[in-house]
Amino acid sequence: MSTPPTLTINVEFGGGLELLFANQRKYQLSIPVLIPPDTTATPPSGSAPPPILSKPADITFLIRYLKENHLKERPELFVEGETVRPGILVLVNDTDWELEGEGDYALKEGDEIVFISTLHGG
Amino acid sequence: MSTPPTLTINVEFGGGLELLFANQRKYQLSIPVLIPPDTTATPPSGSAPPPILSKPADITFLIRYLKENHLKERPELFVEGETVRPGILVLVNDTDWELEGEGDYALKEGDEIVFISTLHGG
Amino acid sequence: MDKGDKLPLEDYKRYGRQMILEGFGLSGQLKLQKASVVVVGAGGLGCPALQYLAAAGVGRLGIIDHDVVETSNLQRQILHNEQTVGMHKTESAAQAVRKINSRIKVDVITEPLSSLNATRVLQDYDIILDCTDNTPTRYLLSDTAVALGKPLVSGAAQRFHGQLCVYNLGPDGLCLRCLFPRPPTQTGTCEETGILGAVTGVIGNLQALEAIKIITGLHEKEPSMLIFSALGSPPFRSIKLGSKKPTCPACGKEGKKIGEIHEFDYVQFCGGPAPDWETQGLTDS
Amino acid sequence: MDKGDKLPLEDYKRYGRQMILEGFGLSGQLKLQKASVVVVGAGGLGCPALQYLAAAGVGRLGIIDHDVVETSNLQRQILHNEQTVGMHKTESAAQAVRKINSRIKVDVITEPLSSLNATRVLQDYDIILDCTDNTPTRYLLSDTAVALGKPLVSGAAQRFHGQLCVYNLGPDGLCLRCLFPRPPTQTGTCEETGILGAVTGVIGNLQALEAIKIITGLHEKEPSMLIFSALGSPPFRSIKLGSKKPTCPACGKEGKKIGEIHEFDYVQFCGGPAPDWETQGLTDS
Ligand SMILES: [Zn+2]
Ligand SMILES: [Zn+2]
Repeated sequence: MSTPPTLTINVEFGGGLELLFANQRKYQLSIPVLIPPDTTATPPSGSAPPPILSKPADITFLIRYLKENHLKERPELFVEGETVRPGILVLVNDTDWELEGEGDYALKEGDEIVFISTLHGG
Repeated sequence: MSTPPTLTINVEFGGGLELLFANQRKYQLSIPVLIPPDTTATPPSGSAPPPILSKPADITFLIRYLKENHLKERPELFVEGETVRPGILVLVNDTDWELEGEGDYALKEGDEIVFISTLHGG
Repeated sequence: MDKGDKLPLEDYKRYGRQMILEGFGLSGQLKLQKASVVVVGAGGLGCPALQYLAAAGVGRLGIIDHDVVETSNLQRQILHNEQTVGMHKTESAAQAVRKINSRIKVDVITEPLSSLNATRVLQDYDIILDCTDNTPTRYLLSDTAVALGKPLVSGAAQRFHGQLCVYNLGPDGLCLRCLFPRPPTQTGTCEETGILGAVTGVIGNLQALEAIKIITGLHEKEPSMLIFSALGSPPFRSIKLGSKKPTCPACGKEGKKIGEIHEFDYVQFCGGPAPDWETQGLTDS
Repeated sequence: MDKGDKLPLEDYKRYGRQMILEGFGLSGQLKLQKASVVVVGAGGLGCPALQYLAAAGVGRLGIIDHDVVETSNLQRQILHNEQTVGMHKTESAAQAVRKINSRIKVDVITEPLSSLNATRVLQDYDIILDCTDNTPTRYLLSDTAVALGKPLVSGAAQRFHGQLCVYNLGPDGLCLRCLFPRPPTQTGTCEETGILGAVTGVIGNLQALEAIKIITGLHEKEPSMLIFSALGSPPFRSIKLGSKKPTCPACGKEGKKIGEIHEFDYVQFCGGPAPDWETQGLTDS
């Protein structure tokens, strides 16, 4: 049985968010190119029946994927519903995700996605 | 008569060197892919007999090209012989050119070459 | 306070090294002399910012803070010292600033900033520097800067990290609420986090620099945020930001705004001032 | 001066905000307390560097400079002030540093640094900060740092630009001559260039930060140079540098070195000390 195609992206955490992710700042992830429209974040495994893959993996998927696979503590400091909690900046290749379609941005091979917690101290 | 193939590179000056180049910090240049082994920096023109093109354009060529086409004043502050004068850092895509073969580095499409004058003030 | 378009001979000597910069000149120095900047927070960010604003010759500086100097501040708040422990930070900082430059006007504002006094206190200044240490005041400053139409140079620092962003600069400049329409839900704790002094120094210093660029007309006004991580490699990252959002509850277009500004956005739940539930209507004036 | 592995209770209060940082702790503070840093040049870079080194609790600071404070320094050299104009910069800076932190040892070295005294003067310190304003002294400091096996945190600032690089850090760390085997040919003029105060502030501040990272073991030791341009977008750029070069005339391998170190590399042709042609043999000791 063939493995679904994947793409490699780089994820980085900053501003303290790395503390929620085992204090590891950089992750290189292999994620599926296509995901089911109502996908769970569990990566498709070889033994399960293949899901219907119809939608490109987007940042909303990535957020869920990170939460379910790499987030180690206090999920409420990272996610709120289907998106990041207020005060977290999401960057697509050094550009605010607002300019790229936010959660609907379809991930591309080699993308660098950065999650940065805005700071309040002074 | 066909135009020789060119490549587009980005050149940037910093640390004060831009003052020698009409105070313009960034240049986008079209330079020939291949140059004659003993090329002059004059870009091959359509009317002259085509030179024998045998060597990829490298940074040594670029330095001469910049000197002859864009340098506006005090050339001794930019070049010394066939290379840059001591105290100028040359970067190939944000890496010291030392690690890339210095003057012999063959330019590639989209390369970013930065010339930065090291500062002495404090 | 307008001294016209002349500079005393003494000032040529004092500010000459910056006046000979291209794009600066006499006109740049006169702009600084006529400018007023208010620094909100005389702590880790405010101290270095005040220092370089004063040294550069900004004509009038406001210092807002209601805390007193504590020993634990001294590892980073470099205008305060062992002798000024116990003094109001505003007084301690003003003393240091006057020593750096006796010829500028320094206003000392030792009262907690709230939605009741923000407009009154901030309206006299050309530029606002956010050197505060809490989210509610950051929202209050952003909303007030929008209402007053003034640029807000915002700095933040925590642990090994720092951030810098200029809000509400020019007609297209975004505000804090364009990025984050509502404040992060407070997690209930306000415990102090670690902070390296030199990190606040770098950011506070850059805040002074941004203010000087805005005053002298050297600012390119591209919306961006600078992210600093002292242990990162590379340590600095610049982020492209968009323009002002029509849907922003603070600076957006009337009729297109989404979300609301709540008075409780400005309240710290751990020791801040008691909320005043009478809304101030800072959103549009 | 070794106080063992204990910290007075007072110091927990004073330095607590940095001691709670991950990777810092009590051991980090003790390392700072036992460390010594020499700052060469008490000008635009040296002032902010000294300020944050003192505030962080570095146990011993050396200040080297032979100039006196002038009015034209005040737009950026923020440890000096109107009252200290005419005083030696070392004394003026030491006075300010002691005010920030009375519990650290401050050495005042008011003599011109030359190849005759460099080894003697610098050998007592763990880390050297190059906060000077001229190329000959930069080469002297680099060669001496190599000979003494000490890290050199080098800063430079001019006009709107700044640069930061750590030389000779660890066994593979490159030196200034690895990058530029010989000094730029001097163009004969030493006219003063313009400089924005906040630019020297940012770089000097970052020099203190690098020194603190090295002392506390937080430095990742990747060779790189940070380039700052106050008007640039982005303002910071990090450059990957190579390791130490075997052919380097200063730090290279015996038998592989190319080029020579000349005594006149250390001489300023516009007002520096008279050359002493007796070579010091700083290259290898
Ligand atoms: Zn807005
Ligand atoms: Zn070397």
